[in-house]
Amino acid sequence: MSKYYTFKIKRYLPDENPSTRWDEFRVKLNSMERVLDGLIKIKETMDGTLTFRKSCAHGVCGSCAMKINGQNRLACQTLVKDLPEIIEIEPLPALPVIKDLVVDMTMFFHKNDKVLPYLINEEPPPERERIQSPEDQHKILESITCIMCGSCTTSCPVFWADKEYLGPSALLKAYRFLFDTRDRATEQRLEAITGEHGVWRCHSIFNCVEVCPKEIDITKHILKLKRLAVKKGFTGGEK
Amino acid sequence: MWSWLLHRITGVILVVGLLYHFILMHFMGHDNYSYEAVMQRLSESSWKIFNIVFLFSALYHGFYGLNGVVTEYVRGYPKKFLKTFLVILPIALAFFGVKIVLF
Amino acid sequence: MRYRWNTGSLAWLVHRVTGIILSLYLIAHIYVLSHLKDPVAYNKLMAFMKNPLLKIGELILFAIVLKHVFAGIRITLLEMGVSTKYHKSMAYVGALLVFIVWVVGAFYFFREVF
Amino acid sequence: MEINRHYFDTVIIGSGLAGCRAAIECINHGTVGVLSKLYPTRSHSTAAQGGIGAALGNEEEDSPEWHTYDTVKGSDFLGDQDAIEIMCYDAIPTIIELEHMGVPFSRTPEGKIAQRRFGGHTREFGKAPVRRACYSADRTGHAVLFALYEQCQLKGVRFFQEFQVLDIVVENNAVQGIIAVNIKDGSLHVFESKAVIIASGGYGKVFKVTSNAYASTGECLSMLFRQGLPLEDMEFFQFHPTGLYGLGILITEGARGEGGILINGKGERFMERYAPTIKDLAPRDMVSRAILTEIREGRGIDGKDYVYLDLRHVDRKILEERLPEITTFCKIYMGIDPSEAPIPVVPTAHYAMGGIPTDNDGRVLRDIDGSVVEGLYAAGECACVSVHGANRLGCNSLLDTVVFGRRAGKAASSTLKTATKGKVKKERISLIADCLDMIRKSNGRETVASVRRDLQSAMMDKCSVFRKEEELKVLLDELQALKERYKDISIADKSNTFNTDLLEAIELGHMLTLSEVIASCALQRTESRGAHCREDYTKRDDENWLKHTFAFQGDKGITFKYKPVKLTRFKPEERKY
Repeated sequence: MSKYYTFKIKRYLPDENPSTRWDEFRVKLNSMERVLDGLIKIKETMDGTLTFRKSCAHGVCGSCAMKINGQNRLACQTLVKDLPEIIEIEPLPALPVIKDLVVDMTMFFHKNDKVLPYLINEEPPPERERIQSPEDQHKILESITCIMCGSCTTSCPVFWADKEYLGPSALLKAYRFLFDTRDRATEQRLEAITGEHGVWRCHSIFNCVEVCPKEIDITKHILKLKRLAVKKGFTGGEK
Repeated sequence: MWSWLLHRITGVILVVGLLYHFILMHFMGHDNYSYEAVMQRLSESSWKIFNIVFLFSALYHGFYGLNGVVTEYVRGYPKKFLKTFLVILPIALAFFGVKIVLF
Repeated sequence: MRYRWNTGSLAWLVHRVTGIILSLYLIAHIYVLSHLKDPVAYNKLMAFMKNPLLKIGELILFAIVLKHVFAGIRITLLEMGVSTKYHKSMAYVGALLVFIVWVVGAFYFFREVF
Repeated sequence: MEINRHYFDTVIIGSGLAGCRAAIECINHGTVGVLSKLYPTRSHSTAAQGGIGAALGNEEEDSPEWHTYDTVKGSDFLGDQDAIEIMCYDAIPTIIELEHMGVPFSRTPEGKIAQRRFGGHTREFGKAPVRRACYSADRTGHAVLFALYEQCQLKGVRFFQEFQVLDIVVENNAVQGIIAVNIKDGSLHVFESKAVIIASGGYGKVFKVTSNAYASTGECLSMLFRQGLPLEDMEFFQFHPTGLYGLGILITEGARGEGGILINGKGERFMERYAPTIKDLAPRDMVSRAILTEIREGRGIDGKDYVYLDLRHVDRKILEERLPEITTFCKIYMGIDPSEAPIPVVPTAHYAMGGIPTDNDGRVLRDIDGSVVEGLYAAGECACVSVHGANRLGCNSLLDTVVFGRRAGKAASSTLKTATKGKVKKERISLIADCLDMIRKSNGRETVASVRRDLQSAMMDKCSVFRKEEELKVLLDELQALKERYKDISIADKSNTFNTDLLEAIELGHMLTLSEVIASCALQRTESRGAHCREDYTKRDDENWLKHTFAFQGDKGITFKYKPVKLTRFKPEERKY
């Protein structure tokens, strides 16, 4: 059940050549194999200079996000049998490319830092765990599955234009703490996300939802953030 | 937050206002937009209120939108310039508009 | 940059473009109207507006308004808490409604013209 | 050549659970730099699914004493009982602390941390399975890792992401610092410090079928070994019974904890024969052997080399709520829905019980007499305390990382006032630089990929679940040949920017060293204990082998010393479930 696929890969090797080019490779893959397997085969047997990130290879670490046939996806979670015979691969959009399919994620991770991405609760902790009902835990259930692969933020047309926009991933992170009943930094965090390049820049485009490898409905969470900000605005929680 | 919320509120006002505006000006026959009819309406205070609200909503909604576009797509010096421009222009237009409606 | 279009991103693009067009039209609209304080000029404009090309222009404008309105309603409903599960169907239904209202509107519009 | 020098009071290698937990401890006492060859949140801790063990007693009565007993028994009595006791009693405050740091655990109806059953965890010393594994759906590692990483950010730990360690400098019985390469631009960086904590994780990539990440290559262990430091109990490598067939992707033991059962080609629930009391929730070594025995005796599914993990009778709601991740894995990779079809599974290389020997506070030992390397600590999978002995129980690995990460961090911090700053000599740096250059310039005929593939296959064939003397001897010869081939490798990528080709070549060298240690250790232990199953010595031999193996790099190959097992409360007995 194996079949030949043509991988068209956008290459950028700064040590050799400052411009990008497209390379084509023909690889035989079986129906269970993934795009990542194809890339590894190419690197191992055809061109050792091909560079991409990889680690867990089953969609939990978020290393191998890239643009596959025009849409951001995890290479380790995309089976070749679901793709046409010609597979076009590019690095994630809108981030500086370091080499081939490797992008500089600094900017992406930096956005997270802005939303205070940690549980803040300075009350003296109880002797045992803090009590949280299953219903309350369910509120953040979807948001905690984020693996920070960067697919969402780099698929967002607003981010393409406005690099200061917090973006879906950081907003989702803000949600994860704003809706955690144990967190106490609601005001600070709302202030962090309601600036000019914050939550209001989300236009419900849903590109992030289309690409999320963990199938998180990110837009839904951002909409909830907007409603929370409005609610807090009326009750005087926000300046 | 308030600016964003106002954009949504004005949006809703515009939907209602536009419906009325269209029906009146385009679908109800010639009489409604003859000079006399228009002037007649402009002299009634309920119409004045409607028009003022309509005008301000439209300006706010439109320019909030444009401002958003500039925020996202323009960088550096032109951004500052355009942003200022997008504040002055609607004020000027509001002035023109108010002049027609009230005087 | 090439990126696959999705329902959501197309809806957003159309909404944004129509919004910009409408804002520009609004500027022109207010500016023109502000110069029409006497009957002569007003009637002259009204006569000029009878030009069939401009009538078509008005129809296009009408379509743009409708598209922007329905896309705006979709966004507002989502923001008010209508489930995002329906965002695609809402976009399709919105587009359909735009078309229906536009056809009906155009009918009345022409009836009034002729 | 330009060298970038950094100084931190404590340098931590690895940003998984153990590394981050240690960092949180150390940051209160001085500066901390954490190096990771990935982005920190990509560490393989994130792939841990099922749970983290602690006798909280939230769902039913439980005690740390029972936990201790289970762990000792699970380890086939090779675990050091004093360390196990520390871990099981520390577990409770440690988990509570994690909860306070923000780990989003699943909850009981009363709002307490929810707990589920896991293999080998029982009540009242083996009577029946107990709910002991605290979990966050089937993403426990992910949930804990993010919370710890986030706390590190809050407290101002410096992270050096995509920095690969090339050398850990130990001189005069003290750690001096480490040499690392910034993968992004190929520049060399020297980190000098008072203390170094190694938390680099496992090395499952020496096997062909593994649940481990590409990054789990174990070079830090090999770096120490090459400098004459020992590695402990390397013959014990755990194979997880339920890896997705053909891929090795982990299907958590939590699946069986929630009621999943294993069935063979005849449709029998075969674990009833191997462990009548706790059946499918027997420890992993037994279940793995049972599966492979079924397959060998022709009772695989349709006579093929896999069995089924059956979750069809488990409530769909439980699957959705508690096992969503593995449900999607099955859908994505196998195209099956576990609530409608059984999952084809086969054992997959999973966890290294052995590693860098440490005492109960994470201090790295340099001999069997308990002498330590000044300033050097290890925690997590790379370390061997040893709490897992010959076989680790499920959900004890996350516990190990946080308990001993914390202890190592505390121990390292407590010495900062008196410790001297390390000094990495220039010669040592140029040695590393030369080594990189040599690989870059080499124009040998072998490729990294082919040597690695042959290594992984050889290890899988001859040194996995079942082991035999003849096969191990053949394996050792093959490893020698592979080492020769390794000398003749060349790489295609000669650049400085993000040169993964070069780094994989270095990793392969270390994998070869480690494989040799594993195979030699497996050959010399002539008994079957826990995960180490010798077909030619099928019995456990407490008279001769109730002791830890310390492997050293000698002039003429690997030499061994032995350290007695610490027995406190529980006497070795026959291991039956």
